[in-house]
Amino acid sequence: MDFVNTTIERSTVQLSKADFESDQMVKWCAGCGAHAILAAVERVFPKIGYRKENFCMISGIGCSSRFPYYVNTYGIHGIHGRAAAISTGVKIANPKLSVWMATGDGDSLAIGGNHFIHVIRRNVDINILLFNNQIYGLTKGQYSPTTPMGKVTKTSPQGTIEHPFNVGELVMGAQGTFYARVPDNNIGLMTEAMFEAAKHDGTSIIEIMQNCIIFADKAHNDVIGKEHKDENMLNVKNGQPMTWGKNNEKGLILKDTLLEVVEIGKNGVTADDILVHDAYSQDPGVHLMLAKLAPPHFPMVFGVIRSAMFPTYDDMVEEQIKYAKETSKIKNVDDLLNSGDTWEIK
Amino acid sequence: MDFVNTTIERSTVQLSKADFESDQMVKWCAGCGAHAILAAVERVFPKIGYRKENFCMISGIGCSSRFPYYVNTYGIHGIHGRAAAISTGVKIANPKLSVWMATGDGDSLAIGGNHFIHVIRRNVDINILLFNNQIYGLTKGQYSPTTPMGKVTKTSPQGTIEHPFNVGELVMGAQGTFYARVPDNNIGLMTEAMFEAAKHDGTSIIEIMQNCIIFADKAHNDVIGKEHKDENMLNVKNGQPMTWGKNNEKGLILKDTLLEVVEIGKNGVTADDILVHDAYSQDPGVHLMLAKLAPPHFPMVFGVIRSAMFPTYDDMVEEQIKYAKETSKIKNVDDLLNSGDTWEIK
Amino acid sequence: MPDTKRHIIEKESVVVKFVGDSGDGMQLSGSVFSDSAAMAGNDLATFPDFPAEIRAPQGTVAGVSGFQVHMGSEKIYTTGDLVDVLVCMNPASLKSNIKWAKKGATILVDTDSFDNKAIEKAGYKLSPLSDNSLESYNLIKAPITAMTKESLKDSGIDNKTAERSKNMFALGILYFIFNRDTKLAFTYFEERFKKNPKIVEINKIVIQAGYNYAETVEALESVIQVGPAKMAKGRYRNITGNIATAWGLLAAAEKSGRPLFLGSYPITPATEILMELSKHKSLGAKVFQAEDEIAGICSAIGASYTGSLACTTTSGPGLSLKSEAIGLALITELPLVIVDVQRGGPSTGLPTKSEQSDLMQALFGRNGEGPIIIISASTPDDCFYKAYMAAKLSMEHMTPAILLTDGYLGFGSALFRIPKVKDLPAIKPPIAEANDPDYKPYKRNAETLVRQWAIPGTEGLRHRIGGLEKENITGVVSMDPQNHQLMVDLRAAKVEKIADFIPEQEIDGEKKGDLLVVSWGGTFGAVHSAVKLAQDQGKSISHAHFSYISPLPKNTEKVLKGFKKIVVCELNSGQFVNYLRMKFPMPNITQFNKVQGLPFMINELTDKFNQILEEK
Amino acid sequence: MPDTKRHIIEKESVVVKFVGDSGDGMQLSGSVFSDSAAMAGNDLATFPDFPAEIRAPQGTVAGVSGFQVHMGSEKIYTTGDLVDVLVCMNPASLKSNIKWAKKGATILVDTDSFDNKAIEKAGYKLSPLSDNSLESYNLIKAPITAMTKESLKDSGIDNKTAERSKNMFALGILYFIFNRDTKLAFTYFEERFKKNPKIVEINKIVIQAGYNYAETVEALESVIQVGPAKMAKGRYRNITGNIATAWGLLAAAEKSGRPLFLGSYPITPATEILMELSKHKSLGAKVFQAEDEIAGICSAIGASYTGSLACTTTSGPGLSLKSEAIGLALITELPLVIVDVQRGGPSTGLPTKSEQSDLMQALFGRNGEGPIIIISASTPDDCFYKAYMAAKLSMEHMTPAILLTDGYLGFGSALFRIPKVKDLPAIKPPIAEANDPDYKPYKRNAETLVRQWAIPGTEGLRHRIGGLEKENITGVVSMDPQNHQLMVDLRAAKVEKIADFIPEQEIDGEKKGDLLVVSWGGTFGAVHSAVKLAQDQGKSISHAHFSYISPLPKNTEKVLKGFKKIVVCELNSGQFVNYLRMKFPMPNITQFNKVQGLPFMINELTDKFNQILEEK
Ligand SMILES: Cc1ncc(C[n+]2csc(CCOP(=O)(O)OP(=O)(O)O)c2C)c(N)n1
Ligand SMILES: Cc1ncc(C[n+]2csc(CCOP(=O)(O)OP(=O)(O)O)c2C)c(N)n1
Ligand code: SF4
Ligand code: SF4
Ligand SMILES: [Mg+2]
Ligand SMILES: [Mg+2]
Repeated sequence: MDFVNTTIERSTVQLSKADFESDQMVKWCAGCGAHAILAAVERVFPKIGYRKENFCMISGIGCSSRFPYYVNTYGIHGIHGRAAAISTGVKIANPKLSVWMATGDGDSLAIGGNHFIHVIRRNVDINILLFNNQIYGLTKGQYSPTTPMGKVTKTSPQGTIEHPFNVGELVMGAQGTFYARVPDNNIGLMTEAMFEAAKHDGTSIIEIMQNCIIFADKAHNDVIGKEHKDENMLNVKNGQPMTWGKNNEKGLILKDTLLEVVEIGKNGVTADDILVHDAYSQDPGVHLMLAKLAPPHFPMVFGVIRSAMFPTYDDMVEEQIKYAKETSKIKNVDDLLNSGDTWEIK
Repeated sequence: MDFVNTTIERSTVQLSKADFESDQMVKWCAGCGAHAILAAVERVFPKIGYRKENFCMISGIGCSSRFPYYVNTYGIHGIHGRAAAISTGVKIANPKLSVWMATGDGDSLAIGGNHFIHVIRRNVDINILLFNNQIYGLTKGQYSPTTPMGKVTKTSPQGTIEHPFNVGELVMGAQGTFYARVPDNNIGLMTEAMFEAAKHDGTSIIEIMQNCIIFADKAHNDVIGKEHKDENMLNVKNGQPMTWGKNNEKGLILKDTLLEVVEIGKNGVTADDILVHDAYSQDPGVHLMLAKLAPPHFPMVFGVIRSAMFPTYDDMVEEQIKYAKETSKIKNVDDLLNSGDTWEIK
Repeated sequence: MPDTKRHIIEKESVVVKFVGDSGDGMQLSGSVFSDSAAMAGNDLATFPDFPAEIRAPQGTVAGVSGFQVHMGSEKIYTTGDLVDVLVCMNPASLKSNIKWAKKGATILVDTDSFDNKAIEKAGYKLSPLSDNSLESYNLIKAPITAMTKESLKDSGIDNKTAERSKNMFALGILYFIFNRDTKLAFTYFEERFKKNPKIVEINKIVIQAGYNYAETVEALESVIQVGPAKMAKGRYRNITGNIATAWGLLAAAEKSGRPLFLGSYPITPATEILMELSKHKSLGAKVFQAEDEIAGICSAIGASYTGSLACTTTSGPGLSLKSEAIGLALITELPLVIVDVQRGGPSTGLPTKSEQSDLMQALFGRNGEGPIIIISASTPDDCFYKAYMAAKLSMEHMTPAILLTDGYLGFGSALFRIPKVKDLPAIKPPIAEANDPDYKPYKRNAETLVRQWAIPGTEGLRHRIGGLEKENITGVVSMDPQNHQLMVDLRAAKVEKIADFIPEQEIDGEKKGDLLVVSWGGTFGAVHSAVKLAQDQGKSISHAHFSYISPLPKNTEKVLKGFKKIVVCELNSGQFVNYLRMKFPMPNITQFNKVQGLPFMINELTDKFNQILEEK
Repeated sequence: MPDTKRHIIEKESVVVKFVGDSGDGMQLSGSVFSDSAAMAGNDLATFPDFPAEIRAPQGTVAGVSGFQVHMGSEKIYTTGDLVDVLVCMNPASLKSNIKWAKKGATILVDTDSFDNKAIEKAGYKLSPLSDNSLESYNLIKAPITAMTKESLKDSGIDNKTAERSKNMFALGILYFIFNRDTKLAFTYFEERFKKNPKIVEINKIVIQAGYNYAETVEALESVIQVGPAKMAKGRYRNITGNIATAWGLLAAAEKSGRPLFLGSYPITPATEILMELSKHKSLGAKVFQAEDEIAGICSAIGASYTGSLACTTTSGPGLSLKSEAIGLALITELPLVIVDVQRGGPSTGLPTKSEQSDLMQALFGRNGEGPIIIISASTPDDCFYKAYMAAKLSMEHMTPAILLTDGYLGFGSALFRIPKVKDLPAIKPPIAEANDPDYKPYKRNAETLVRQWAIPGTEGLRHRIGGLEKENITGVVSMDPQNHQLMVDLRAAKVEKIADFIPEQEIDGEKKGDLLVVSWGGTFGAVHSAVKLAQDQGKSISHAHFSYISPLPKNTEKVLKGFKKIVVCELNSGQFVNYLRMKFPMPNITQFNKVQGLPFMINELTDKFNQILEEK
């Protein structure tokens, strides 16, 4: 991976997985999708190339938010919903840290929704791993803002009556610059997206379709399950045509203003007709359309859906400070105390 | 206006502006755009046709949030940022009320951002008047989440470094069903949008480009000012082609995936080529594109941009209760207390 | 009743604890067992003991889950300090629970689970079953897993499923030990799994197999008999504090004619109240699972404005988040019930443990002068009555009420004598009449200082309220200095006057004496038992357990003045004691505190009482 | 110096108040006037008096804006109870301020503004200038608007602009009244408007015209002379409490070598601190205007973790919202300065008025047992030192500190003797060393119980902290009962030990006597003045003004024990008094309270003192 952020100091030695393993017992349920996410992170961090002391892992509260205890970095297990705000402070205060955030659909989209949309809007350079298991795991099974409508949970005995958020749409509605969606059962897709997020300057959201085996088992199975994935998963890659299916025979095209599914070889459709993914496009229009797609009529889109360049908040903070230091006559507190109207009494 | 909501009781007498005027002194600055919004509301409420006791006006804190004191309805001047949550409680508890909310860009997009996106997601049937003056007025001039980047304010002496929200995009990213944008200097557009909002079942957002004469004077002037409006304002109407200009000579078309400005009569463009506005479309794609448009290359779009049908949260609450009452054996608390395992001690 | 030749030991009360892996079904065994005890006429109290994680790694100490039952032929006040019978399904559960076993306690272990790997995972070097470390206990080693499988070999279910029934085998053994009819257990399954006869059948087979096994092993030289308790006549059920709280609110809604609205966000240990109320839409309860605690309370304020009995339920961190909005409810003088099921703090703290450390926050956790009603519940069943009273007082006196329970009460259960709604005290909120020409938002009842509740939709009462200071009577915004003083004083006086509507403080014991033990909330059972012990020993000691905290009962000072010494016992560092010192600055008030996420043990308390009584 | 034949009255101190419509420029007149007073050597204190609305309707009482200056040739402790000279630019301002004028006060009015419409708008039936209602005052009626226009008729500016200078005409009259050289005012404009000579010129013309007018009218029989005060040598400036707070934090950052981070959300009356710090990026201050108060404090916690001097500033409702996160900061044992500029509560309350009613919230407003540092500031200039000390103690003792100021201190100004940063006490945070093999997150200094600050990026110190209870020393998550007790006790003991690092409580007056007057925070000036009056009258009275509240100074009990009676004076319903009662339950502590959004008046206090001293 090519080194991205010149602010963050590189490691002089080659790091390995072991460098990031913590000595704490991992206490997630056996079969929880979180284990795979941890494995992906432990695989990605040594390869990013930063000094190991420059990683900082922040979380809120939830099963997912126990994450910092399980990776050996600097880190804070915060309070419920506030991980984005804590991360913002960490990154602004020390832009030389590579800041990662582990959070859940409750933590970031219920109680933490406001910090989530604001960190995105400001484009603070942090990488957010959003464990979307469509349930509140730690509190044992209440519906969350991503639970599909109609689902029976501990607090919706007759089925929920809430229209869920689509994380990708919310990210883009909040002026997001980076959004990827990955399944917890594909470590390759996960690590790829994490690398891309690390490279991206600005807030990166990686929505991980994570399985909660206890309270919302198989919630994502219709899409990412072995028996469904060929049919229902479209893995996009920048610069590549958007095709999927067992033999990559299906593709997306744009007809009028809407995306449409076609089959290559049928009705005269050729591979050249298929829409090519442009993750780096500034315009969120098509990215939003991609994020919205879902079975039965469409595949669900995975991979890096959006990765647009935009100045980061933390860089601009540094620039304003630099400019102020260069131009202001006030160089220290004594200067400040004595600035403006003062007089001597003798 | 045709009567919409059959839950809310109609007035048997014809109401007038006077029925909604409160006896409190209006304390906004002379020249503040809020005065015109009040005038529009006092014009709209009597025409909606509901009993005057069925209106309820909720607000948070800010100049805009003083609104409830100035209309004679039931109402709460709440706490900062929480108007949407209070309104949600009012509407769920009593769906027979017509619930309106007056709020500011700080109140609903800074501290209240989370309640704002959640009320929208749930589609609770309330009408939100969002006074967007791009500044915190009541606290005397700090930048807000809608202040354009680079603007010098009391807390951004070197200009802000924050990418602002676009209200329409945020609404749609949050699964919004109704979004209108209106200028504070056109009472006709304001009242029209308010009528449509009243008719819409679900959360209606009316973003009002409001002038704060003291702390952000003329913030919207480049678009809605007399000298600019012909050039820069596109007022959309459902079923009508999207044209504007002094002589309605400009129009929008869709080219590939992007909107484009054309001139009717030039390059063979005829009135028939112009895109017709479909506010009722379920798909938010084009609505989002319209919300994003802005000068210099595009006009800014006003009017009802989106008004899609979707079940409301409050209706579904009533349905579940009705179903439960019909099917449950537990009809009162005595039934409940004696349900399940109980035994007698004699 | 088993026909046994074994020696029967009569006991007044016994504590049984089931412990095993999170997946071992200990909560179910415990529930079936306590249900049978209740059916057999015992009084009882139960407490589940969850790990903080959902399913921490199998076989580790972190993953142990437990369920404790205290049953007796006398009135049961606590869930029991130490355990008489411990059922251990694996080494880790033995490791983490042996410290709770009384010397000589009966310990039943599934020997099949004690393989080397499991022993090591639990943190043992050697098997505790073979190193004589359990010599002082009555150890029953049973190959429970194997025998469970064996008993089901003809049932047609697979081995794995069969293995999962081992908790029922253990339960069967216990039915023998307690000389209890297994039919009581069968009834449990028959009633609950009507639609699934296979489940009923399997459980019956395994329970009976366990019972039969016990009947034939030698280890069991005696069986224990706990006779029925003398209890007031009536219909009974078992109830947890959280369910009782939910039901108390439903009862208050029905009685007052005000629809119930709950705006809440899940948080341990309060979530059950939200989950329970979600089930009762047939009673018209509107339950809004909000995006956070702030939206929970604010939606409730909106609902309260419309005339609902509005509630919000939470635990400590959530109460913190609600602080600002409580201020809005109190300045708008709207009713609102806030339930705080306290847990270990500060911050996230010990989320699954119990504590009484939110009292100061409840009293003072908001900006400005903001007195409101604070009530606490003493036992799981008392949660019903105190939730009811919180709702009644809040609505009748138009001010928010905080009900303090705790994780110990919320999760714990007790027997509940089912009341009739018609016998509950009337609730008469001060609803303003339509078109009342004299209606003013802050006009007050001269005696109670309570303003009226004018419900949106009502003709002729349109008005606005809000968080800015309001002029008394008219309710218009006012920054006038004298009016502010008046309103601050009125709000305080209104709450103080509620003392006229609550019971006087009772004293358990003599009204004068050497030592008054003061407690409040969920420590009732332990303190009561400890004081009773001391009283039985002839000590000059009395007990005042406070349920009403703000305002305090009118006779509080008189109660305190009757004693040479006062000790306030709390599961915090001393909050109620400091509140009493503020109100009654008397030098003879001492304190006894424990902040360990655990309830008081009776002997800790008696030791302390003796120490104070001996001091000169 | 004016060459005047009029009678000169020497005064030790004078209170002047400028009042007019929000648009009338009263804040500017007041600032110029106080600046000149300072230049002339007076000690002084000022206070602006804004309406709650930005610009309430012109001409109404709601729209009146004021600026009060108390200046003297003696030390000035308050901004003054009643006014000697009142400058009224319109009828509404006279209406709302006449109650603050001393009998016999000089009242200057712009007669041009007293037309019928304006008189009616102000709520007068008849013109107060012609109904003899002002007989007991020294009324100066001047056609200020007309003469302002007249004076500018040759300046080339339009009538409307000219009219807006009328405040400067009034100011000119005051310079004459106070026998002050108008050059002092000219300097003010010359320095500030270097780039706009036209503004300087116009203001000079009008001020001089006002001065000249005064010199020629008969109403002015005497002029007032306030001589220079005796003040300690040094360089001085005028400073408001909010600016002083901001600068104190900057000084602490520089001194400690820890970069300053502020995460804050605007709220009256604290916003100025945020605005001020936004200006000082040249000093490296990172200022994050957050989306709400919670993000403000949480970003600060993140910044603190990285090794910054992290701060958050707010007022009461914002402090409520920060409650939960304060718990996180205290359990993670991170430094954090929380500034609460108190205002009138509860809820939104009286947002532009001052009060001391957040003390209990600061002490107890969070779940669980969570003691932290609480410090208060006494005067606008003291805000500098107390902000500095809050930062110092918080960093050195690794626990959050709340600094309590209030709207009265924050907006008010006083003269500030400029210190040198090198003379400020050293700040030495306990930063952990790279690759320290013994580093453990919760290892503590044996004496202070303080853990180390291990800064991300440092080699060899990687660790995680968080809101769950942690095992002492190692910092791993722990639900162990004994450890929890230990940690609760350690966190409390750590804060208690800070008493070794703060000054002992001073007594102003004798150490023993009949009455000790206790106060804290922004009431210092009024209470000090009132006590001094009583002392001068020979009463046995002393004053203890508390700046350090948690922990209290070590000698507090001793201080209190020296007096027969104690009265605690506060602008709330009695919060510090109750805190003292908790700590020292003594029956002789009484209280004196006022909750009106206004400061104490000296005579209210002396009356109370006399009453207490006379009681048997
Ligand atoms: C202030 C506060 N409110 C509520 C809670 C209780 N709580 C802990 S985690 C959680 C939701 C977790 O859901 P999610 O973020 O999706 O995490 P998951 O467990 O599913 O990974 C809740 C409601 C809390 N700890 N703090
Ligand atoms: C909890 C809380 N935080 C902060 C404030 C201070 N405050 C009042 S209004 C406001 C912002 C107002 O901005 P906006 O909503 O845009 O309203 P406007 O005055 O511009 O109409 C702020 C920060 C408050 N009253 N309460
Ligand atoms: S409860 Fe669900 S999300 Fe939590 S650890 Fe278990 S499987 Fe994972
Ligand atoms: S400050 Fe701005 S928004 Fe507020 S009332 Fe004045 S003009 Fe309107
Ligand atoms: Mg989740
Ligand atoms: Mg605004």
